[in-house]
Amino acid sequence: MGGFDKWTERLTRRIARGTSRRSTLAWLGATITGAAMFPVLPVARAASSGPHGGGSGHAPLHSGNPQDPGDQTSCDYWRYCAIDGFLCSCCGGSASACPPGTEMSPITWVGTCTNPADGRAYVISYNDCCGVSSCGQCLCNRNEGDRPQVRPQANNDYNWCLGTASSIYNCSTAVIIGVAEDAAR
Amino acid sequence: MGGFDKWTERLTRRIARGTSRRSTLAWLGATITGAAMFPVLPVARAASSGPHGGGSGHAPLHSGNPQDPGDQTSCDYWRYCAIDGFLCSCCGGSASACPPGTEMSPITWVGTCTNPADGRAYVISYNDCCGVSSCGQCLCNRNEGDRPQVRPQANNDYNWCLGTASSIYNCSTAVIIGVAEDAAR
Amino acid sequence: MRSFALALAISAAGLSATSAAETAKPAQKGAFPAALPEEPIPAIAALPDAWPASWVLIHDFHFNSILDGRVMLVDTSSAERPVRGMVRAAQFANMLVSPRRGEVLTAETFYSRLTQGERTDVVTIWDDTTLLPKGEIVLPGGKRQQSVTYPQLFQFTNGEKWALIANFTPAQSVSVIDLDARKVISEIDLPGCAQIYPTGERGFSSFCADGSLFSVKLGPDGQAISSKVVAKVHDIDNQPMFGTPAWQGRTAWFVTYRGRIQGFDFSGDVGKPLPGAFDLGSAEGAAPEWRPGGWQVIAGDAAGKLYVLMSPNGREGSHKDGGSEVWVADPVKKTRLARIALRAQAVAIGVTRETRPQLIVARADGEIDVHDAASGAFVRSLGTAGGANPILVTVP
Amino acid sequence: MRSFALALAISAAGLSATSAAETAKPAQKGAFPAALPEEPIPAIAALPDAWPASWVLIHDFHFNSILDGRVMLVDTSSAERPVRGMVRAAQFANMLVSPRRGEVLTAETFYSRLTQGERTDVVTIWDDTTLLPKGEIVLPGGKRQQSVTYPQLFQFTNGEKWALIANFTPAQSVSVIDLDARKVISEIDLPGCAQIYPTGERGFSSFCADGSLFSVKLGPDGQAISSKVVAKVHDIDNQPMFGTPAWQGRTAWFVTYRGRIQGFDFSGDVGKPLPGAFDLGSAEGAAPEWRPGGWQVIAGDAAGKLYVLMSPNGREGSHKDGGSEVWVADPVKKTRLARIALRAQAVAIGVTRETRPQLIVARADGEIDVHDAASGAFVRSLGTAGGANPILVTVP
Repeated sequence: MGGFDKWTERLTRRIARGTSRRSTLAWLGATITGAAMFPVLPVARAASSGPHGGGSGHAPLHSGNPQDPGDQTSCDYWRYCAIDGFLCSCCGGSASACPPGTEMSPITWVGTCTNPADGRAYVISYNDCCGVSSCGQCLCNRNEGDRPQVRPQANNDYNWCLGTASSIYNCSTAVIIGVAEDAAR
Repeated sequence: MGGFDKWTERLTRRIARGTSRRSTLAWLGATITGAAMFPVLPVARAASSGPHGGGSGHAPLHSGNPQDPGDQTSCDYWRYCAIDGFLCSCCGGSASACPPGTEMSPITWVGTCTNPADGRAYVISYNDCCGVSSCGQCLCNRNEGDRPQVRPQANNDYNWCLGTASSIYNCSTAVIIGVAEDAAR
Repeated sequence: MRSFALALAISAAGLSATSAAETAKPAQKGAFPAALPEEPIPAIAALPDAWPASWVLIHDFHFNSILDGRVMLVDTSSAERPVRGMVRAAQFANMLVSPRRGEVLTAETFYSRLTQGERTDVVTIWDDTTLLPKGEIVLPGGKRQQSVTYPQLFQFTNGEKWALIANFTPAQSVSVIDLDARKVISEIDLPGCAQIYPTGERGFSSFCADGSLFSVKLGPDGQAISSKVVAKVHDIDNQPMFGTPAWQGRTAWFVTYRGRIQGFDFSGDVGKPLPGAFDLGSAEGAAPEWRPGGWQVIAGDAAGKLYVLMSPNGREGSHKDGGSEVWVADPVKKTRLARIALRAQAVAIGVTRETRPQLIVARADGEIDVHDAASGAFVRSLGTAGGANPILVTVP
Repeated sequence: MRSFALALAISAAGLSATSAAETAKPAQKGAFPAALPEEPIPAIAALPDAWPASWVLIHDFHFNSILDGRVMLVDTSSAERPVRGMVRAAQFANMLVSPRRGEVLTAETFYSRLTQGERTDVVTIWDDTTLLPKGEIVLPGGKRQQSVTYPQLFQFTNGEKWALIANFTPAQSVSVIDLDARKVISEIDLPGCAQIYPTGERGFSSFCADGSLFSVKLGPDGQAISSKVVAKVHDIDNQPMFGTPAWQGRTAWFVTYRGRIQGFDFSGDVGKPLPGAFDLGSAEGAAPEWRPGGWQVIAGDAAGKLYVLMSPNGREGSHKDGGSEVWVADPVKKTRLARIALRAQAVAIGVTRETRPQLIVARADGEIDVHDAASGAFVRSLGTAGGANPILVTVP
């Protein structure tokens, strides 16, 4: 088949080599550039509570810190700018912790969200919580910056319960892991 | 322990004998008297659609036979006087047949329902359909004649997917199996 | 894990994952000179060693996926954060909770292909501070009773060292499980009788189809060593009792479909009815009459008062339709003390053991309401903290 | 079984299970001298050997129990009886249907204890007239890609004798399955590329993170025998394409987040973009602009017209928010032909291959609407026939 690339040869070699845990990590190092990983759940059941879903009858849950404003059970909370799934704040966890009984996914996707109180852009890690069935509370889907699955690091439809004992998805957190250099983003 | 009955002795013998399929059937013959078997699912999610649940947005489904009147996707249909569960008419089956992919429970419970068109009281067999997960359409619960679980033959909270390959419950039918002698009941 | 996540973050769109201390602070950061601190990964919310008295377990039967039922751990004092965790309760499961053992137990059924394939029945033992499974006991024979969840299908006995579990094939029996040895130690055949009421130190009672109460005393090996029938304690036709009573110590208060209260004493080796059954009475506003209605219709508080979920539309067959009021009764004085109007039709009630007891109401629309048990006043909504189909409220 | 049920009935409350012919006919039986006939037990509804053109498959992702997803078989011509059956689609499943094979295939994942324990990935093969499983192929390694369901994660090739299934651990690869031999025959490593578009007689293409299209030709043993990269076919930053196209024969019509239509020809061994991408254009009523929105936003009819689900609230990040209109376009003339107003926000659309094509609309509230594709007129509601969370409409 003239006209086909050399990639086939490399591809065949790669298949022969197999895919070990080590090569998986190598792949991560090699291909995850340009952005970070987003995962899980799409298409909010938009129905009643605005375009992003959410809303469970809960009373608002505030951090109590004026520098971290907003209702953490609402899809509009600033940290959730790229979240996709059930909010752990409604499930027994918090904005930054998984509910008891779950395991936090070690592989994560991140987004950059601007805190309206201090104007800073924070790097938010959306770790999934795994091993318990769908929490069912506060479904939320925001897709700013989301891209098709051809760019997995920017697509939030993957189930990122991957490095965990079980791939069953319960809810998603939004953990502050740093401040973005370009605060205005 | 003076004062205890001889039943203990019989009980102990029975335990020693074990419970074979044969003894199960013997038990059925011996104890199911006075009424017939009802099963599955309670407490209709009464919410919106009247006291019995049901209502799915479906258009009415009529038999086309003036002697068998009413909407077979409504909890108010005459045959459903003692049904409890998802109506198979809404699930790919009919009032008297299971949906494709399911198995009809061989052990059944029956009720007696009066047909408003001909005034007859019919014996209705509420066979469950099994092996596929909850249908989710047209949940219906009517409890006329229902009694506590101490009388299993008159209690509709048991999952009667018992003689089937799988005990997973999908929906319930309402099959005419005869006419009751006392039509007025 | 942490460094891995940070590595991803650093590679992401040229972001630097600098800590708060290192961050430049442009003018617009105004009143907040320091950035919010980094938060640890992984992080799992912790539960207290002993659950507060405001916490209850609410069973979500999950009609639309019965095979994926759950028990919600709910802090009824918090409108902001009522859900504290979820425990799996698969396929017509039953649940037991023991603060003494520090455990939640679920009796469940699984298929190898979710809906088909090989069946496995197990009792799963969950640690009540981590909500992680710490063991399971396989129940052989595929005979575990599957019903819409009744508490009295799975009960403790022998000082919570054993559990009793109902079987139904439809032959009826009760399996005796040694929880510490992690095994089934005996099976008591029980033709014609149903539900399990722990009785005496080591035994149980069941109601039988002939209207009798049957009590079994178990030996140290789990085998029946004696039994006793008390005849005609239950008029199943005319005064059928809801199978789930309100427990006050070893006394179980049952209510009938028509609103009669009947106590049973299960403290000795033989269960026996208490004298002095009484009716909750009538009231205005009925069409045609007030009767109990719902799935869990009776609860008790620590002071001995009973609470009964009542519907004004009482008639034959209305007993699972839910109720719109809770009637409070004193089983000693045999009188009705109060009527509590609910905000919506409800299917299950429970009363906490707090200093000021709270009435927990699971509504038919799935919302959970909290009322002050003494005044009846509505206190707060817990939203859908009980899941899709809350049908039982368990006060540990 | 029949006689057993009758025996129960006969013993029930003194009823006699007399047949219609034997029944006494009191005066009140009036106009109906004969009773309704007895009905057979057991009875299972039958499906036709070939499904009518009005039947579609609607994937219910079932957010509240993702592990218990389903595919609903729906007769879109019947408002009275739209649901014709359910097929299990467990845990982020994918589904394939082949009228030629007479099969529905699901790629699923199971755990031995529902949410925990041993993981098993399988392709389950369902007979399309009985909806019963007739076989399964176990997929080793626990690597099946779990995503919110995209059709292009599970596809046929080699004349529907093989299936291709996406893996993601997050290492990406594609497993080649011989459906008749019931086994996995090869695995193609695919770093940096995603989704599967069947290409040529025996092969597939995937889009890659560098904007290229990568095509692989497979040999008779399922191994890659040649491949080809076509660079810069996809501007992921500025004109990202929804991963799910509308297929017309071997041509796939993609739409971008901003409403540009781009065709690809997958008929040969190498997939290639078609010249002449065009924009759907603008219209009044936008705030700020019309863009495609939803989960399955593009569909085609047999005449070659395209249908795109559009939202007036288009902006960065709005692409999964659903849409309120369907725009009809002619990809040959590269023009918009019509706008169809929907009755509610929708997330997925499909068009039947009936003589008079029908537009099937899965709404965000879970209701299914049917519109006449030619006129746009609303025809009927199918209620919740698509289950709790209908996100894909598949026209077999």
